[in-house]
Amino acid sequence: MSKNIFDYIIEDRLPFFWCEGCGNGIILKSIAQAFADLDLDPKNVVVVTGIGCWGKADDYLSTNSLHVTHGRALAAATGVKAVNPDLKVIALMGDGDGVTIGGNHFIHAARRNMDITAIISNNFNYGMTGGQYSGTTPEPSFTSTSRYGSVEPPFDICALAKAAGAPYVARATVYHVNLLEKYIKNAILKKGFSVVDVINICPTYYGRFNKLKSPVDMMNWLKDNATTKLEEGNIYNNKFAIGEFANEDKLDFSTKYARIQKNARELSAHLEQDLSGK
Amino acid sequence: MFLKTRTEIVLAGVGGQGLILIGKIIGEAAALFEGKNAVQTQSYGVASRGGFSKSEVVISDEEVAYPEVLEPDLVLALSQQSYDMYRSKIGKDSLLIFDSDTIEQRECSGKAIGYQITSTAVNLHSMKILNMIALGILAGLSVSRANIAGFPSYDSLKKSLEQNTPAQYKNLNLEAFETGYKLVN
Amino acid sequence: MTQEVKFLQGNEACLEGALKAGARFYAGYPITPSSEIAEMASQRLPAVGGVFIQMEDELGSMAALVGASMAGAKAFTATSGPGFSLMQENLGLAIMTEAPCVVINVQRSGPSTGLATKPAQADVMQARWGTHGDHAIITLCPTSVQECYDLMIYAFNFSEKFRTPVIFLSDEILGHMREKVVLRDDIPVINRTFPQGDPKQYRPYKPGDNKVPPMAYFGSEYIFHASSSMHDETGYPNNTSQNADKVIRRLYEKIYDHRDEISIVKEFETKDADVLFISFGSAARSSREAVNMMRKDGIKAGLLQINTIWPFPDRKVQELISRAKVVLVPELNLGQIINEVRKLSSGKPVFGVNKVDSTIITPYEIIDKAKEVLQNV
Amino acid sequence: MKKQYTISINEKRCKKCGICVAFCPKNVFEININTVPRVTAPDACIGCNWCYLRCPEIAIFVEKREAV
Repeated sequence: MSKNIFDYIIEDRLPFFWCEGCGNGIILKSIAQAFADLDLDPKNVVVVTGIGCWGKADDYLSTNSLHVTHGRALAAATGVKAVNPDLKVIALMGDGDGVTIGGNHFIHAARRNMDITAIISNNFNYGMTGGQYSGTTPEPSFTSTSRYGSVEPPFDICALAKAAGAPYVARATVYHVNLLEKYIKNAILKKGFSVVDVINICPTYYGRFNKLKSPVDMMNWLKDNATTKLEEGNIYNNKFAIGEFANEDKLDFSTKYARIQKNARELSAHLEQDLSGK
Repeated sequence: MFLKTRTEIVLAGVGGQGLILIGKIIGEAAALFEGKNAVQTQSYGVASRGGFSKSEVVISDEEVAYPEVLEPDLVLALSQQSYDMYRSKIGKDSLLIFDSDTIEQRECSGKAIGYQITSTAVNLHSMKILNMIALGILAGLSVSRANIAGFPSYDSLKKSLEQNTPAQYKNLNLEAFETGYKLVN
Repeated sequence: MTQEVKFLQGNEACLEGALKAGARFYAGYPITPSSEIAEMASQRLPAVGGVFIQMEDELGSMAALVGASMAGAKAFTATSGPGFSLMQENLGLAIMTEAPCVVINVQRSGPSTGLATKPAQADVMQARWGTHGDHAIITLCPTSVQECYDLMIYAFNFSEKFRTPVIFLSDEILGHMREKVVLRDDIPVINRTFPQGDPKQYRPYKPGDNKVPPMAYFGSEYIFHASSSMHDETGYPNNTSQNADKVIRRLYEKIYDHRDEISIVKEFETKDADVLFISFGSAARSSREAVNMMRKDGIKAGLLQINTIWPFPDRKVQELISRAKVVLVPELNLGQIINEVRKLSSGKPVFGVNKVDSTIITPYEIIDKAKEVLQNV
Repeated sequence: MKKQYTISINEKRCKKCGICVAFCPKNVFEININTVPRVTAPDACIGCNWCYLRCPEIAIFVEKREAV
């Protein structure tokens, strides 16, 4: 029997607590659709979330979940995955969670190539605390802590992930839902660290501060500024390139570590003792 | 006030000389092969090589509660700095052993004996075995001196040394130990 | 079965104890004077099917422990002062999600980077109150290499039984000191209780016996949610004040209701002691030597050695204080445990023997202070 | 024969954001300020499913039905 989104989303817990027009619901639905299409068994799925609006996503899911502290979702997910590599581990983080307070864990999870899928709801600000600027806020946008316009250049999450070694990196928006579903599916299927940077809308704060008053205005903003011509998409100019930026095969941490486990007794015997007796 | 039931050994010098390893060998020899209680402690700075380094061993038939040396019975000094640190702490029953190749200022409050530890090590192999030469000297001294009677025997030390040496260095270390031992006896 | 006897460092004995207790996951970040534990864990864990991972920092290490614990592993880490400070955030996560794990803090001199290779015992209150919010915590403190091994098994046992992080407060002296240790196998190993019944009805935070909820692991038939935020028995958020009250009290009571079981103390010559020392860790070693010396000198001295610092052994301390003439608390700080003792002293004077010059307290220093105090009684 | 679709809206979940209305290529919906959208031109629906896909509340569903 084929599965549908409500095999993963608990319908009784709806409506979502997110603001009207917030794209988080679209992302969560796309994730559930990907789970259904891949016929994942909920007991083998662990969704790890951090703090922020998107960190509440696990409240609606019937899979296993671990809701942790701000910025630490990938670190906790690393512990889960390292102990049981058979689990599908999905980290849901916002732009604040994933690449600002949690930026160090993000680059190291990518470098280490943990087999985890990171789905980042990137709405360019801290929605839950009232719309302050984050590490991805485009310059010079207005937020509740950059009332004269942000002077800090933003991270390009995809460029960051790719440079740090992630074998799968893609970007979609909550407007381009078919692409979004496809990339999430590809990311889950990829053995290794996979990142989907989802450009999301926050009409309540980011939109309101930046003359994009309604959810529809913001959706149009995504539509108008997204480009599939990767060379034109420059996040620093409010243009978002959407597409797959990395898709390669690399051995992940757990596969490599399993080899060490297999040979450790033998290897251990050959380790040279330290003569200094430290 | 304090009845001496402990044999207290200080091995002092420079980080990288392998003093902690010989401290471990002495302690392990006493604890595992002579049925005694032994505690080995160490003190070192943030640099792995070159800075002041010290290893202490306390051996007793009774329980060793306080783990560090209170009144040293035997001090090995392999640098001028460590010699200076202990020269005034050598009582009438204690003994200071030093490397006469490298230590020039030799005033001491008690009995101090110098051996050519560096040149012996270099002649035999290299500075790498400095610690093993020194260990051999200490083993040799303990045979003839009652005040360090608690020091482990030659046989126990040899067993402990073998157990704490990787196979490829075993023969070299044993030779160095033997050479040091013979410098005394 | 013959038990192995070895001559090991305290740090090495901690690792042996952890392995004996069934530890299979280590996440950590190197820091002096704890690094030997990480080094040996990296060598030993994969050989028993476990995983060692060197994380990017201590924040991540502690978070990884919680993830690993939820995935079913007995997990531990080792650190020292600055790293312990970073771990406080996710130590709270472990308390809230009730993730069993063990955190070894080989204490060094602070504040901040301080003296990296020198001992101190100044993280006692940080162990108790370092993470924010009202909570209970179990903290064990060894005084010998043998206790590093034995108490490490107890640390894992308590963490598994009560679903809580346990802090293992060692110090630089113990960590690097070598002594004979018997790798005993007569301490029973306790494992977390797995849930029973219909997985569909599973409520991951419904307390069982002892106010402790049985614990599934990710990947089992018992699907569950664990949350850093306030949650009810289902594991899903519940922000009502009734629920918050219930949860916070239960997290506290599941430990404090069992304090007699958790409490480990050792007494030396306390029966007729006029001079009572109350001490822990390496300072307890000095205190014991002081007791030996004073007894030989005809002074009735005794020592209460505290191995379980938190919960503090209130009743035992009260009982012994009531019989003594003077009470002294030697510790390598300017007065942390002494404040707990003073709360229980019913007005009897309690004196500190404090040292912060980054060297161990000597028995002479303790004896001098005791004699000075005795003159004024 | 032209395919026909039934569009259902879960009014309890709908937060009236207007996205379904704005991006429907066939103007199937109508909305007044702060009301749940009404399906005013069901026969115009081509079953593209964009209203479902872009609805942040999983509050709108499109089902194919046989023409009568």
